[in-house]
Amino acid sequence: MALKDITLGQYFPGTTIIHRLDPRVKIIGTIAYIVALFLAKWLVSYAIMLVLLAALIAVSKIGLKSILRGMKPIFIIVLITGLLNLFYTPGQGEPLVSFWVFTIYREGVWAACAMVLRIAMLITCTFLLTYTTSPIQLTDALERLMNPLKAIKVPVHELSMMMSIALRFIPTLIEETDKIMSAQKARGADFDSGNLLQKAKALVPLLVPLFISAFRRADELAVAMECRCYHGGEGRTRLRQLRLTGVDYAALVLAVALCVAIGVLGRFGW
Amino acid sequence: MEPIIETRRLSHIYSAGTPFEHGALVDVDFTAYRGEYLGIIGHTGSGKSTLIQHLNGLLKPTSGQVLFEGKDIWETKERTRQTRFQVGLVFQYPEYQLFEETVYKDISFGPHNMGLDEGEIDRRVRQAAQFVGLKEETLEKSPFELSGGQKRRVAIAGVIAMEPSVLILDEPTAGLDPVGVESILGNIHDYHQAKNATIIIVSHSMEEMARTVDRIVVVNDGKIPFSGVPREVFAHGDELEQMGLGVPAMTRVFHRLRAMGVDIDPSVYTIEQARDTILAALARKEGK
Amino acid sequence: MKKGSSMTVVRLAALAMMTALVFVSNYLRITIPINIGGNTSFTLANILCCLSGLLLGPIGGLASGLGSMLFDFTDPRFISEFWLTFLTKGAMGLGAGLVMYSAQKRSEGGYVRCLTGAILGCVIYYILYFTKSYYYNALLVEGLQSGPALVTLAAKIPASLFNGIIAIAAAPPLCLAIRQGLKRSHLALN
Amino acid sequence: MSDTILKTEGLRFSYQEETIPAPVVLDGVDLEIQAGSFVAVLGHNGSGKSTLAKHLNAILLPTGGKVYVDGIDTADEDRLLDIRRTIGMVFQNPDNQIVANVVEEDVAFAPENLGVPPEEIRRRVDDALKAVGMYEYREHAPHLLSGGQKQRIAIAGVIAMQPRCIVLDEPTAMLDPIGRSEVLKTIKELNRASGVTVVLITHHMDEAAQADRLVVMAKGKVVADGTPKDVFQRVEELRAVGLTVPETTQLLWELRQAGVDVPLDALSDQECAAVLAGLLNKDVTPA
Ligand SMILES: Nc1ncnc2c1ncn2[C@@H]1O[C@H](COP(=O)(O)OP(=O)(O)OP(=O)(O)O)[C@@H](O)[C@H]1O
Ligand SMILES: Nc1ncnc2c1ncn2[C@@H]1O[C@H](COP(=O)(O)OP(=O)(O)OP(=O)(O)O)[C@@H](O)[C@H]1O
Ligand SMILES: [Mg+2]
Ligand SMILES: [Mg+2]
Repeated sequence: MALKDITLGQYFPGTTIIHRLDPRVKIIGTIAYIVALFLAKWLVSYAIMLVLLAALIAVSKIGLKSILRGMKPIFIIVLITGLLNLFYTPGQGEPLVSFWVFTIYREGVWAACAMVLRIAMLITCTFLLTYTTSPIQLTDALERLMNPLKAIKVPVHELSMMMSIALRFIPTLIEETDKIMSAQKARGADFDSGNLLQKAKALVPLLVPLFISAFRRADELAVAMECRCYHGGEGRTRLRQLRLTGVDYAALVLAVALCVAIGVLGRFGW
Repeated sequence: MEPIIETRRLSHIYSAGTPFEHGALVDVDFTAYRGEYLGIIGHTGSGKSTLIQHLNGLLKPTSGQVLFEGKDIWETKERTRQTRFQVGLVFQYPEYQLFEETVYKDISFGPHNMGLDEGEIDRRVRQAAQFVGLKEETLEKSPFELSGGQKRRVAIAGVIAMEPSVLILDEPTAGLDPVGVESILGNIHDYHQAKNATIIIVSHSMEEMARTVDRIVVVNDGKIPFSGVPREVFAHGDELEQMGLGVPAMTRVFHRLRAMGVDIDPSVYTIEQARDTILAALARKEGK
Repeated sequence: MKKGSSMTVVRLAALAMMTALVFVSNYLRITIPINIGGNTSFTLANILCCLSGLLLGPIGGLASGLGSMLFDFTDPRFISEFWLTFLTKGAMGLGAGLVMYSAQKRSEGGYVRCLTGAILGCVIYYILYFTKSYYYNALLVEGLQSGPALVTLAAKIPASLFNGIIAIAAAPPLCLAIRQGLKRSHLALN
Repeated sequence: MSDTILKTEGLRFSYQEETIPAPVVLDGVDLEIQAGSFVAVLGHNGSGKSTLAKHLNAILLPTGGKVYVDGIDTADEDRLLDIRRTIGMVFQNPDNQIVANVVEEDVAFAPENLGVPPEEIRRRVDDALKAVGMYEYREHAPHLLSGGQKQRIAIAGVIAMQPRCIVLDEPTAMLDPIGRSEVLKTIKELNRASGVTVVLITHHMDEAAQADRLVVMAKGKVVADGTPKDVFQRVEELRAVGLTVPETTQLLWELRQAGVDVPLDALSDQECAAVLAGLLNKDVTPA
């Protein structure tokens, strides 16, 4: 296990307009796009969605190559989905092909294409989000989007604090895991062979020190936070304010318009 | 002298093939001789930890060879495993890796993995505990309720119990008070003497190095620029300074002394040497 | 934090660290050669989700949920369902944590209690997981008819069962060992 | 003259333990620290140094006796924030004090908690980062920095709170020599230039030697207190409580044991060399 090689997310720093968009807007935009995908009924809608996505990819300067690379792990799922839709979608007209227990209808072919395209677009649009937004920005945005929930007593501040501390310590704990594994290997521990029981047993020398060290860190961190006057979310100010610019508003309007448009097209069966 | 561990043109590249590629070791030829007490110094990130993790097969060389008793440790899987038992490695802050319910069980983890029988394990655990100065009654305690210094001893005992012929320690004295430092160094010395083991010790303290080791290997930017007995190594004062290392306090004082116009040999690095040199100089003056 | 606040800073930090551990555990994969279909691998993620509840109580569900959700953020395959992951994995930690509701049980609950918690967490999780897989993944996203959707579900049973059993077997003893270590190291989680 | 910023009176403390009676960790500590001074605290492992440090800003409350911060009793819960903002704390492990994912946001953590307006936070963060020489790194991720750099970020995080006193608990224990000297330089600069009171807990005699005043603890008690020159002359006493003296003093002491008449109060390399030069040249060139 080359734990140290893990990079947090696929984020690639950049300065394109997509990178600079407010992360809140990007999240809302992505959600809007996904909703629109599910509303899309027929060719016209799909064409609009595809063109829009292509334009966004072009603007964000993500190479097609990296998109395809991101698709690799889902290839099998997409394939199976396509086939299942192809064979199992019932149709009204004459079957196009019919052999053994399989029958393929026009509807099946259409459904298979639509579904494959839809999943591919779904993944691509979320890919666009992770590629242009760091996990830190994502959690930051999520915190602010959840802010209204404070009214119904959701501990938004605590949740976001937890997420940001977690992100801060993930690399540290990965390194720690690596170190503990090496240290136990130096004492002849074997994480790579053996049967189920032996593997489960090998977890003790790894997880016990890992947990104790993690909770020791928690303890020390809590003291350090209190020393720096942390007393909950009340009366806190922030160094960095997120501010919506004209571009952000435009993007928001665009996202909403997209949903509405695709919804309307759907009603007409387009 | 007969070499016990050697590396031949050893290179190690982290995250090869990614934008974060980093060559941590470059064509390193390192030798440790049987029975010697060796020190490794180098500034942070120079590649010391990377080097020592190759010596017992925890890291695989990107290129080059690691030989233990003349044979490549990566020859077969079994050989790698055996090398891990023969070359004991104590990591930095080893007390954070304890996990068992009792000190006894923790020390016996290594011997158990070696597949020894209970009687032999028991003998080794007790002997290892003795080497590091742990009392019998401590063996039944939980390792977690011991003091920091005691935990460190338990962790070192856990490696010593495998009775390795080479014992490597990465900064074994970090964070201990002076008495703790002396006693851990004493424990290591005892093991060295009793088993005629090869000791390799990594440290940031030049004074400690000067006092304890027979030979020093300097690591800088993934290479070994020079090595030798402390006297030879500390003669490279300026170069060491440039590597961010420096020389022992006594050497600094004696260089100052010389700069003040006193005619004295500045190749002094421990307090005993300093004292004897001064006393000898005084005696000479008196004799005149 | 203010007196009377239910969440102390230590608890917040412990939950955050647990969140990070759950995240990291998603990468820790152990492969086992077994008979049901060649090599099978299990992640430590489920074990850690259970442990989160068992060690920290019901609120541990926050850590298991958030940790798994953050992991989804790093992978475009999963990001669109992050909120579902938060709920399902969160419920797992919550379920496991319910049997450790009081602080006293958290520090003294024995093996049987831990086992009950782990089973409860896993049962709740897999019920939610299959519901989610059926309605969200199969019907909504993949647009399948209910027949084939059930087939995709059936295909997931062996691996799920396997992972569930491992979590149930591994979490309780680990919980006891970790808890004892923490207590001896003067680390209190409350 | 300068006023007192920290004061302990008969401070006693023991951790709540299941084993009764709980061992006494602090056993009647009386200390008074002047504002603007630089005090080093030495002591063997487990002597109670960290426990004492945690009393100085009400992380722990005394089981017996009193602790006053700038005249405020630390047991006074209503003034907790006042106490915390007066005394900044830096701990041993730099990793476990950094809260945020970006250097400047971490430095901003304390002012944010105090409700300082954003523009003012910006100014404080920039000033603090410049003071520790880490301004160029303000947008870096902390986990990629070296130990010494992380520790300086932790110090910046405390400076941004604008405390009058900083207590550092073995801030250099986990660092290499370069990291150590960077951190020590930062601390001294803070004390000299900004007049911040510094309490430095350390195991390194050479660091302690640079302070104005040295407090030695053993088994929960203060066993020596004075200027480094005075305290380090008490070689045998220090040895008895598990400590040593800087190598320079050690050498002079050894010479003295051998019957050579030298003073023990030469701490720096330069002073020591001067003493030795005097010794060796005296006989050659009688003045
Ligand atoms: N897993 C890794 N991936 C990438 N780079 C690494 C990895 N481990 C170490 N490095 C880099 O390799 C170099 C050598 O590291 P190494 O840990 O061997 O140094 P060191 O001499 O032991 O330092 P220290 O005194 O801090 O322990 C450093 O620049 C380090 O950043
Ligand atoms: N949370 C705790 N619960 C119980 N006992 C504790 C706790 N923390 C410390 N102790 C005990 O209190 C004593 C004093 O500890 P303290 O950490 O103050 O010593 P120290 O002088 O800082 O030592 P070091 O040089 O190792 O940092 C030790 O015996 C220690 O075991
Ligand atoms: Mg190292
Ligand atoms: Mg301490």
